Amino acid sequence: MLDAGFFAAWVEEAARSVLAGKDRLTRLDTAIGDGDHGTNLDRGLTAAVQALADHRPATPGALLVLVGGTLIRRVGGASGPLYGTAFREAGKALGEEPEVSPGALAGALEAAVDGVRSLGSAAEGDKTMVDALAPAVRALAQAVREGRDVREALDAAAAAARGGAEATVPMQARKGRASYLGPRSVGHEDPGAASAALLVEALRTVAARW
Amino acid sequence: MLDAGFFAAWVEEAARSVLAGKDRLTRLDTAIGDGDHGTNLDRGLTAAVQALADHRPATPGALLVLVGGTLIRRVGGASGPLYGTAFREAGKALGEEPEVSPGALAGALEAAVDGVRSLGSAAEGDKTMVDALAPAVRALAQAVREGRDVREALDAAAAAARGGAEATVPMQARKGRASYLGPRSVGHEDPGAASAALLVEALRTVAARW
Amino acid sequence: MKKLINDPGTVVPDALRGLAAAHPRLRVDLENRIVLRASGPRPGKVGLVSGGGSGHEPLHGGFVGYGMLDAACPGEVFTSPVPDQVVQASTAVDGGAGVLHVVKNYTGDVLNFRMAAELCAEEGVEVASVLVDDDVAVRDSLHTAGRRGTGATLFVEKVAGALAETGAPLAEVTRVAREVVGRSRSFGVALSACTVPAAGGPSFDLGETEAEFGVGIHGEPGRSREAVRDARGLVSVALDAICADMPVSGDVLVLLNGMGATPLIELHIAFAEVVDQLAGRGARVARSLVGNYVTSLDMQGFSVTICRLTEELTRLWDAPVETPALRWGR
Amino acid sequence: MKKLINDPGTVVPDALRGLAAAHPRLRVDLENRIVLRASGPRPGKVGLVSGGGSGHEPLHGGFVGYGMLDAACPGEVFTSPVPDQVVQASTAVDGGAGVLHVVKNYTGDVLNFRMAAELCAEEGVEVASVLVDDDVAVRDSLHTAGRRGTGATLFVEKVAGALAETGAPLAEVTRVAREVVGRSRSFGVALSACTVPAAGGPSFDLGETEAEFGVGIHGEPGRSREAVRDARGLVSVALDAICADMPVSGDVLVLLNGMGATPLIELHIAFAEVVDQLAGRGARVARSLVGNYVTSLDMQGFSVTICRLTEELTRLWDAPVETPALRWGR
Ligand SMILES: Nc1ncnc2c1ncn2[C@@H]1O[C@H](COP(=O)(O)OP(=O)(O)O)[C@@H](O)[C@H]1O
Ligand SMILES: Nc1ncnc2c1ncn2[C@@H]1O[C@H](COP(=O)(O)OP(=O)(O)O)[C@@H](O)[C@H]1O
Ligand SMILES: [Mg+2]
Ligand SMILES: [Mg+2]
Ligand SMILES: [Mg+2]
Ligand SMILES: [Mg+2]
Repeated sequence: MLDAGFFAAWVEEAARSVLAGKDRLTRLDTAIGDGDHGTNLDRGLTAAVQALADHRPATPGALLVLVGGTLIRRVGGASGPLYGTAFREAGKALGEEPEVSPGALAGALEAAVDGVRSLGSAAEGDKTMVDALAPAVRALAQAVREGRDVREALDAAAAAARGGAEATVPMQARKGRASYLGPRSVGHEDPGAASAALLVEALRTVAARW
Repeated sequence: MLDAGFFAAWVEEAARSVLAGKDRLTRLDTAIGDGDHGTNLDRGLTAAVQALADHRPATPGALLVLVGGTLIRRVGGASGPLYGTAFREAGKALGEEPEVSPGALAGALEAAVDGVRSLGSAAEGDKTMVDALAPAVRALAQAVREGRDVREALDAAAAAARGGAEATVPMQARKGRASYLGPRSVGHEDPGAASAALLVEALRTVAARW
Repeated sequence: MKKLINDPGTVVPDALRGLAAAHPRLRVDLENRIVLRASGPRPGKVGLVSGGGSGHEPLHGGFVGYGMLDAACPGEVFTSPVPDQVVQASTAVDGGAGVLHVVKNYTGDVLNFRMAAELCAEEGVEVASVLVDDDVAVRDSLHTAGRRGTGATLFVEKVAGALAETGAPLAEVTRVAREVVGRSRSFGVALSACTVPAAGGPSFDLGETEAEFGVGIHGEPGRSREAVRDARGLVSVALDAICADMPVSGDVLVLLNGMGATPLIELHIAFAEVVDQLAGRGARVARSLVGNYVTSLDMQGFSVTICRLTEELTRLWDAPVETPALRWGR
Repeated sequence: MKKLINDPGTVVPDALRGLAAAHPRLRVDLENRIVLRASGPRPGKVGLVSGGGSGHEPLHGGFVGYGMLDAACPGEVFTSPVPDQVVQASTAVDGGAGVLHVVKNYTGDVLNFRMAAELCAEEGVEVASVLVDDDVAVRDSLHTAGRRGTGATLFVEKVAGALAETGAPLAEVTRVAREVVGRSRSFGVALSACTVPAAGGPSFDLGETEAEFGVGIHGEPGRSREAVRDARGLVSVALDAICADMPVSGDVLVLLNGMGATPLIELHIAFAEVVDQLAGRGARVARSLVGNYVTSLDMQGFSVTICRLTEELTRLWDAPVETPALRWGR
C-alpha cells in the first residue's frame, strides 16, 4: 500500500506545505537564528520534487535515499545535512522492498531520528528538530504496536510532532544557532522543530487521502 | 564713535547670534546643501572671538582684517573664504583710522560685498549670500546719503538683508552647492543669505545699544 | 527593503558574476559556485579551502589568491555551502600535499564540511580541518554548539596561507592554523540589524538609543541589548569581554572590523580607541587591519578581534599576500 | 543618530588618530591635519596634493603613498580644508619640481585651494591645479558652479601619481591629470540619505520605494526622486546619463563605487550589470575597481565612473601603487 508513489506524494505535499509556511519558518529563524530556514527547506524540497520528476526510483527506499541526497546537495546550512541524513537513513532502513508496512515505516522513521541525533548530537530538550521528530516517531511506533491503522498512527505522530514543536517555546537552546542567544532563546518556537512538524503533518495528510 | 570696541562687540554679537541660529542654518543647508553651514560659521566666529580675546587690534580696520583672516584659516567650505574675504576687504577699506564714520562704514561694507562678488562671481539672483549682502549695503549707503544716523541706517540695512534672504526662497540657485539641485533648489531659503542677514542684524543690534 | 540587487533569489550567482568580472586573477566557477585562483593548484603545496554562507564579503572569495586561500565555497546568504562545493574545490586545489579546510564553527558549516571531508577521503584527497571559534560572546561548553567563528577566520586564512605557500606539509599548516585560533578572540557590537534579502525585513529592531552587544555575523541578536555608548564606551565593552576570556598583553594583531554598513571614518575612530585602551591594558598593537572584512550584509556595527602574536605568527602575517581584499608585499 | 563616534565635534581628529595608528607608512600631522607619506618628499618628483571635506574615506588620506598622493588635507566633515592645510602640505611635499593640486569642483574646494595656491606662489612653491568635474548629474554651464567632482578623482590621483613617480615634469603630470578628467564621467544613485554627525539627522528622507538619482557625495538631494528599481534598472539609469554626455566605446576603466553603507555583495551585483550593459553598448571593461572608495558617510547607494582609456592611461593605471586603500604591483 505504501509504495514509491505514496512517498513521492509525501515529498510533494511536504514541498507544498513548506512553501506555504516558508515565511513563518523564516520569521521563526529570524527571531533566534539567521532568517534562512524557510528559504533553505523550500529550495531543498523544490529540488527534491524536481529530482523525482526527472527520475522516480521504483522503491520507497531508493526514493527516500534520492530525496535525502538531494537535500544534502542543495540545502546547505544545518538543516540540509540533518534532514538529508534523516531521509537517507529512512530510505536505507527500508531496503529494497516495493511496499512498506506500518511497522517498517515506524522503523524507518526511527532510523531517521537516530541519524539526526548522531550527526547533530542533539538530545531532546536541546530545542531542535529532534524535539518534534523524536516524540512523533515514538507516537507512531506506539500506535503501530497497538495495532492501529496507518492513518490513525500518523494522526498520532503528527499531533506529537506539533506538540513537540510547541514544547520548544519555553526551552533554552543548547544546539544550533539559537544556542548563541543563551537565555534569550527562550520564548520562541524552534524553526527546525516547526518544519519537522510540517513534514510529519504532510505524511499524515497524504496517508489520509491515499 | 564706531571704534575697535564697537567692531569687537559686533563680532561677539554675531557669534552669539550664529550660535543661537546654528541649527536653523544647518537645517537650511541640509535642504539644499550639505548640512554644515551652521557648524562652519559657528566654528569660525568662535575662533574669531577667541582671536580678539587673545589680541585686540587697536583700529577697526586691523580688527576686521584679523577676523577675516581667522575665518579663512578656520572655516573652510565656500563660506570661509567668502566671509573671510568680506571682512578682510572691509578692514582694508577702513585703513588705519581709529574711528569710523557712517559713510566709511558704508564704503567698507561695499568693499566687502565687492570682494565676495569678485571671489565667488555670484550676481544678485544667484541665490547666495550676495542676495542678502548687496541690498543691505545699498540700503545702508542710501540712508547714509540721506543723512540718517547710523542706527537708523543700520535698521534699514538689517531689514534689507532679511528681505534679501527671504527673497532667495523662490530663486533657483546658480552658484554654490544648491545649484546642483537645479529646479529643486526653489522653495528654500539660502543658508548663506540667512547667515548674512544674521551678521547684518548683529551689527544693527550692537549699534542700537552702543 | 531597498537593496542593490536584481532578485532575492539570485543574489549569490549575480554577485559571483561581478566578482569574476572584477578580478581576472580569480577563476569563478559559476555553475558549481567555487572561487579559485586562476593560476590553478601548485604541485606540492597544501591547498587551503574555506567557505561559508554569503553575506560576509569580502570573506571568503576576496581572500583567494597568493598567500591565502586556494578556493572559497560561497553558500546562499547566511547558509553554509553544500558538501559538493567543498569536495569539488578540494579536488581542484589539491596539489598532492593535501587540503586544509578552514571552517567557522557553526553547526551548518561543521556538518557540511565534515560530509565533504568524508567524500574527499573517498576520492583520495587528504583533508585536515581547523575549526575557528573565536567569539567570546558565546559561552563555550561541551553541551552546546560552542563559540562562533568570526574575525579570526581572516587571521587563520592569512597565516596558514602564508605557511602553505612555503611548501610546509599539511600537519604544519594545520598546526599553525590551530595556533592562531587558540590565540585569537573576538567580540561584536551592532548599532543596527541587517536585512537578509530573502527574508525582506531587518533581523531585529533596535531603538534609536540601543545597541546589541555580543552579536555574530548572521544578524542574530546578541548577548544583550543595552544603551548605546560612544566609540570609547563600545570599544571598552568589547575589550572587557575579550580580556576576561583571554589575558591580553605583549604584541597583538588587531582586526577592527566593520559589519558592512559602518563607514571607514567611524572604524578609524574606534580603532584609535582600541589602540589607546589596549595600551592601558599592557598590550601593544603591533599589526592591524581596519575595514569591512568579515561583514554581516548591511549591518551597522563593528567587531574587534585580537590575536596574541608570536614571532612566527608575525612573520607569517607580514608575508606577501595578493588577493582581491588583502594585498601586500608583492 | 547612532554612530561609532565619540563626539560630533571631534570626528575628524579622532579618525585621523586611528588612520595614523593603522598605517605606519603614513605620517599624520594631527595638529595641522595633513596626511603625508612617512618617507617624505623625493627630490625632483612632482608632489601630488589633494584634499576635501572628510566623510568620503578612504578618499583622500587612504590614497597617500607610492604611486599616488604625496599628501592629503582633510577638512571637517563635508567641508573643504582651509588654505593653511594646503599650503603646509604643499611645502612639505615639494621636492623642487612643483606641486599639483587635485581639486574636486566645489565652490569651497576651489576657493580654498585657489587661496592656497596664491600663498604657495608667495612662498616660492610652484603649483598647478587640476579641477575634477565628472558628475553628469549636474548640468554644466558657464553661469553655474559647474559639475561636481566625484569618482574620477580617484582615477586622476592614481594616473597622475603614477606619472609623477616616473619623474615627469609638472606640466606633463598636469596634462595627464586633465586628460583623465576630460575622459571621465560619473553618475550616482542613493537608496538612503547620510547623516552628518554635527547635523544629527538624515540629509533627506526617502520612502521605502524611492531612490534619489544623480546624487553627489555630500548627502545633497539628487537630480530627481524616483521609484527604486532593481540593480539592472538602476545601473541602466546611470549608464544612460553617462553615455548621453560622453559617447562610450572601446576599452574603459570603471569604478563601481559604494557610497559607504552598501555591502560589497551588492556592489558586485551592480558591477556585473555594468559589465554586461556596457558590452551591449559597445564598450569593454578593461580595468575596474569595485568597492567603497569615494563615499558619503553612511549613505546607501552607488556611483559609476567611466574613463575612456588610452594606451598611456592604461599603463599608468596598471603602474605600481602602495597606499592604504589601493595597492598593487609592489
Ligand atoms: N545540532 C543539531 N541537531 C539537530 N538539529 C539542529 C542542530 N542544529 C540546528 N538544528 C536545527 O536546524 C534548524 C536551523 O536550520 P537552518 O536555519 O536551515 O540552518 P542554519 O542554522 O545553518 O541557518 C534549527 O532550528 C534546529 O532545529
Ligand atoms: N559663488 C558663491 N558666491 C557667493 N556665495 C556663495 C557662493 N557659493 C556658495 N555661497 C554661499 O555659501 C553658502 C554655503 O556655505 P557653507 O555651507 O558653509 O559651504 P559649503 O557649500 O562649502 O558647504 C551658500 O548658502 C551660499 O550663500
Ligand atoms: Mg537559519
Ligand atoms: Mg554647506
Ligand atoms: Mg543559515
Ligand atoms: Mg560643506
